Amino acid sequence: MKKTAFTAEISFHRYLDADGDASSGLPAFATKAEALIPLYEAMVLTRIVDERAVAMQRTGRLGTYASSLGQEAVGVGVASAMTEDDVLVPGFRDQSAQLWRGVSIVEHLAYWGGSERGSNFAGPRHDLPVSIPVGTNFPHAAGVALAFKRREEKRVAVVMAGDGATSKGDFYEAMNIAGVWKLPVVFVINNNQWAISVARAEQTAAETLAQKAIAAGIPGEQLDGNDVIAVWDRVTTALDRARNGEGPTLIEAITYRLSDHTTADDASRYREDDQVRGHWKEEPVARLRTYLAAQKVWDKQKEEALLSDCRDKVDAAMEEYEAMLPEPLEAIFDSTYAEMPADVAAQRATALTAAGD
Amino acid sequence: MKKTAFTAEISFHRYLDADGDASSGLPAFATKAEALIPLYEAMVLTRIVDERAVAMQRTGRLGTYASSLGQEAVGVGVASAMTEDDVLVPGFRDQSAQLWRGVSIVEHLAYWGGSERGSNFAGPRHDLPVSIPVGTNFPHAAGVALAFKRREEKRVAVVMAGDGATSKGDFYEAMNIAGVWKLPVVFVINNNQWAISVARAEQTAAETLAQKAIAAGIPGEQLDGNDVIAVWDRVTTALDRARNGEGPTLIEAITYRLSDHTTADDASRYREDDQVRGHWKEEPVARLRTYLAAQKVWDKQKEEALLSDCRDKVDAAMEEYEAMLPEPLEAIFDSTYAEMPADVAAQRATALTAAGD
Amino acid sequence: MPEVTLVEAVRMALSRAMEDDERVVILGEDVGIDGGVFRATDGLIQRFGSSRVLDTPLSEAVIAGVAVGAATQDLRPVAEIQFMGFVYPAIDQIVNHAGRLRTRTRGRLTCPMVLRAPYGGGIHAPEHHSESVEAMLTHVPGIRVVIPSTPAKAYGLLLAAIRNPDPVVFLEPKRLYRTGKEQVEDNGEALPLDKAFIAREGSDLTLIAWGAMMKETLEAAAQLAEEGVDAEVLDLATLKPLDQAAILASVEKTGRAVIVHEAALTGGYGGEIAARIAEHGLLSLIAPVRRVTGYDTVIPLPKLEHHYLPSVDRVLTAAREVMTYA
Amino acid sequence: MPEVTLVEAVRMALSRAMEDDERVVILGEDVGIDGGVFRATDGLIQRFGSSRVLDTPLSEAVIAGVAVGAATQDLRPVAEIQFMGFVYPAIDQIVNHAGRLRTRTRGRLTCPMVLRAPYGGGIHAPEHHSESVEAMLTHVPGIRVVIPSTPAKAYGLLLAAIRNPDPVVFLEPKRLYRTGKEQVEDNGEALPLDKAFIAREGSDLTLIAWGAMMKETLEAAAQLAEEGVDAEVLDLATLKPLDQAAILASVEKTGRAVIVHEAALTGGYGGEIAARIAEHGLLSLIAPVRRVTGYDTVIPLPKLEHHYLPSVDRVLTAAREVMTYA
Ligand SMILES: Cc1ncc(C[n+]2csc(CCOP(=O)(O)OP(=O)(O)O)c2C)c(N)n1
Ligand SMILES: Cc1ncc(C[n+]2csc(CCOP(=O)(O)OP(=O)(O)O)c2C)c(N)n1
Ligand SMILES: [Mg+2]
Ligand SMILES: [Mg+2]
Repeated sequence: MKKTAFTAEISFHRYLDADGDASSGLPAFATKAEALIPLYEAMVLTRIVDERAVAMQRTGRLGTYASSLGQEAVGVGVASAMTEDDVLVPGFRDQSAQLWRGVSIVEHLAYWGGSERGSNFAGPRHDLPVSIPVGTNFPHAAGVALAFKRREEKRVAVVMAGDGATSKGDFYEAMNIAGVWKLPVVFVINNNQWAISVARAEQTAAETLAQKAIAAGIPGEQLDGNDVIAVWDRVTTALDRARNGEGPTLIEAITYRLSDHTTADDASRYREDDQVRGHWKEEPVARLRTYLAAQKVWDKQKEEALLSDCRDKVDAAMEEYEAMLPEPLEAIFDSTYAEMPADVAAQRATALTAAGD
Repeated sequence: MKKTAFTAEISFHRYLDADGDASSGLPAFATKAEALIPLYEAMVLTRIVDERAVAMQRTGRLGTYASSLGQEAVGVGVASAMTEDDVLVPGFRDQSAQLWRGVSIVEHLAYWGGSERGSNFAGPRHDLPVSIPVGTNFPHAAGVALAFKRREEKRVAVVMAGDGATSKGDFYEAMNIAGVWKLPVVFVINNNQWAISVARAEQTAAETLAQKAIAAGIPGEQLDGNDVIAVWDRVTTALDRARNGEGPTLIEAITYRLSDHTTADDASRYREDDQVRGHWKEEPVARLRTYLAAQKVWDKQKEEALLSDCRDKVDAAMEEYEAMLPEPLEAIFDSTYAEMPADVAAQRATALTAAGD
Repeated sequence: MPEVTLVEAVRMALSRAMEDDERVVILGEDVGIDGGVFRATDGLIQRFGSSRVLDTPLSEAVIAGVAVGAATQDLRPVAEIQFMGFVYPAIDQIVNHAGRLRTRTRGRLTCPMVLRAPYGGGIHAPEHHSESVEAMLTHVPGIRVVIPSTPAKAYGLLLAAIRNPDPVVFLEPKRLYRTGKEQVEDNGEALPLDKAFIAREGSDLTLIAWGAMMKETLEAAAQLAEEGVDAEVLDLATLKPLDQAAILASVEKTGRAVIVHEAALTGGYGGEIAARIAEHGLLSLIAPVRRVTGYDTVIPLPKLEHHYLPSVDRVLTAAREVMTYA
Repeated sequence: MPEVTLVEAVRMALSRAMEDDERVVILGEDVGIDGGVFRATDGLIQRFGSSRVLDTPLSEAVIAGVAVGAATQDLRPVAEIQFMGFVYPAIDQIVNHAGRLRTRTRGRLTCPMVLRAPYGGGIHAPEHHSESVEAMLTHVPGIRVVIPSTPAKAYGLLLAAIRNPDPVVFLEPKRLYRTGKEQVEDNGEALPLDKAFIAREGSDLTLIAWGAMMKETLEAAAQLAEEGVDAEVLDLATLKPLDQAAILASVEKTGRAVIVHEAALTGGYGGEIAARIAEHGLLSLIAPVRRVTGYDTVIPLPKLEHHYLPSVDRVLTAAREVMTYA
């Protein structure tokens, strides 16, 4: 005897296509085109921040840096759908979400410039800082959500990571526990097709990353991550589900990493320029601009004003960043523990002596 | 725009139902009922080994022991479908498979009696030993399969574990790498409904465990693990696929843990006797006996002969086990490294002195 | 005052902490209806409900990671790893997150969590159920590592661990879970998390141990007393941060030190202690610092395990030997 | 004889091993077409094909576990962990399987694998890219832990590691990957995996270091020579098994020891070394054994990192201080 034990389906969502055409319909929030302008502005700001940061790295003023070029719609769509009370659990390429939520450009630069102060940000104080060890932030989101659930707060944890991160056991274990405990979490995967040099198809035989949700018995879906409207809309739905006690959702946002992996990488070693050029035609900023222009809420003048405003902001931030006084070396020791153990205190003294203080 | 990105279906397989009825059809190998007798005998042998081992533990002659009561069909079905050249990567409740493949009862008792010699078994020398840290054996199977693939050998790695093990990241990571590298592995999950006190429904929100294969983009299916014919048949198909270079398969065999988790456990703390009694009606040995009897290839006399033969075998093994001379304490040191480092040699001398040698 | 075993004292502390602080939640494998495989959490789910006592799926990495995440948002998770041999998948979260959160956010976020695990050998357990790898954890900045050796210490130290604003790894000597009882008052009083205890005062040599090995060490001290040797016995209790002052004070008095632990010698925590003495107490040393430890081999299965674990005799041999120096 | 950097020497050894032995395969993240993020495997996939140089998915646990499984079936896997800060998920397999397989099967199965990882700070890297937790691994029975400090040692030790019938963790000082060149002949000659090297002979004090810290240590020794102090410098190279004899022989000669490592002090491998001296070399000691190490804090991000890593000055301070004892 053979029977069907289970069936599943994964859907794909898009409103705004690569040509900026939204004629297949829009969700309510986006029907007034003006509503999209803040999202557009945030995407442009992120792009300029990234551009400058890469330039700063090249001239030795910043450490290794991971640009989000071409993936700005994911973070902006996610963050704009969240409330301030929700908690963002970012990866290392989610500056667009962090900036939207209130992390300042200076803080962002400070972090990538090599100072822990960048993670002591004024943005939502309850948000988690950048997480470098890939995949390790998924369980945090489940833990954050557990706190919300325990206190019966209508808040949601949103965790972001890349396609590579979906290969880590942490991803699966976190989805699984969130599923069985019905935790208010949204898992957002920025599938930018590359994990450094490892292409999406070498990362997993799964046809979609969204279907990995099926392993945890939770809903999963795929969307065009270059369409900020789709991101906003589907994340909003997932947040609502989570807030209503219906549990977690996995969202796979399909994008493309238009830049090198980081400033330490040279992508020409492992991928063809042609492929990259092809994907430039789908990038999120231009398509939204095309749409806004077609809707007559955006024009060249506004664009120029925005660009110059963004550049000013970034210039000011860069200046502030470069003017930051170094932390005293005591900072290495002072927040290791709430109460400084004798050993640490002794070592602090040694370090001060060694530094000639 | 919304479209379907992916669909999946998980099937469930059974030939022999709980009443020993196979009227819905049988695979070719099982049409001659005699062919099933060796499987039946192996299941009975395992049951008697377990029964005696539990009794030995109760009287202090064995360590903590994990009976496979009610799950004998899984290991027997799996092992009988494999070739000797294949490699078994067992968990800690897969004695039925190990015994079939050639691990002796004495070796099995030696291991659970607390001697490493039990893992130096005469059975297939290339098989892996029992793996206690749950989930850690999944990656080994992928590694074993990598060796086969590298050498273009038509051999398969078969890894066994429980429902609880499917919650470990290792399970997912191993399926994922096996999927993307198309490795010759069969993943067999004995879903006995419990991971110590944690019921299957608390382990994951996934409706089936078989669907977890979808996360790795590999085929998964469910079968009645109390039906040794279904186990044999579906594992054979999966082995064929693997041997033909078509990659891994996940098989979920549904059983029930009729015993306590181990001799250290008291299942009455967390589950109702009623539930257990209900599952006794589905256990694998009785249903196969019923079928064989109905097919006129088995009768009371044969049953009694088998039981007494199994008891003799186990008695002899117990005697041999109890007569085993202890290993010299040097054994602690002698196979830690191929070449003994000076430190270990010095410590070996210390230990010998301490023991008064 | 109730007479309790060590595991009962653990349970008493957990109950008390949950009673006192709503933010305390317990999570781990089989901690709920089963009460933990050693019954350390027995009755807690009945008393505090399944929103505070959570059976997890079988996934140590996520147990630790969930605890980290929850701790950042004002819960006080007490996570259980069923046996120390299964702690390895949790180490990533302990090193890369738990121990770092405070300093990497310059105090913005903190990680007040406890990771409990029974550790050690001597209970004739299956493979992988007898490990003591406390040394690996003592190397991790930002955390505390605590090992009680008596019911009273288990109670007071576990309360302290749960109340501590930083992550604490709390390792319980499962061999001593039920071997002795002691009067422990459930008075909510915590013990300090940076102090070693003098378990026996003496003047001739210092024996330093912790956890399960306190048993053999104290027995050895009693035997030495009969031989006219007056051993001081230090129970480290909190391994990290190390109470260096207590060690040095004792060695200054006695001039001789023997360190006892059941973990393998090389890279074991005895090395750290001996190093502290060699660095800061050298001038008071009369004799070489000896370590009586498990060997640099895998801890054997039960049939040979007794040869591996430091015995009273091995402690005595080392103690007598250092006494030959004068 | 080619002049090569340390990372080139690693690549040379990998090529040679693959050339010599069909069973050698390389696996890890970005080891294929990218040639590794530090280019340690550059060109190997072109030369040996994608069935022997395997890009893995991003999963450290399975990288280690696959290596274990493959090693049991007569492959010789060389697995790469991209940075040591990401090694933690692999530790479960190293401790619970790689180091145990031989002894737990009484020699039936073995685990001839190498786990390579770049380690250490000083390259202004992002968070989690500067760790050196070699001490955690030195505590694991059944494995070897090796850290080269020069191109020639990288070549000879890595060849030895790959040929060794037991698991070897091979940690590469990434700070030295390209800082200097040395003539290294690709002659297939391995170096011993249980010997320390005398990097500089001397008679007044013994400086003990390994890996990247050899740089500061040798610089300190040169400076000390100018001050009339003749330091012997030991490069441990193989941390486990420890070449205790070499350490004791040197300390016997000099009477003074300073140990240098960049990992945190507490639970660092310096403790083990100091303990060996305190146990077996006490009578030759003229001065306390000093450790110059990273602090018991998280290694800071680049802006403060230089305060954390032991400097030549800190080594000098310790050396001069021990020289005050006579
Ligand atoms: C656990 C871990 N392993 C390896 C690395 C090194 N590393 C940094 S980013 C990266 C690739 C990540 O790919 P993906 O998840 O797709 O994110 P993306 O970089 O594309 O945003 C790797 C391997 C890491 N940071 N963490
Ligand atoms: C990694 C790990 N964590 C915890 C344990 C303790 N433990 C032993 S068996 C078991 C439950 C296993 O359940 P399952 O995988 O369903 O196998 P079953 O016992 O039902 O055969 C647990 C938690 C372990 N052995 N390994
Ligand atoms: Mg990516
Ligand atoms: Mg089970």
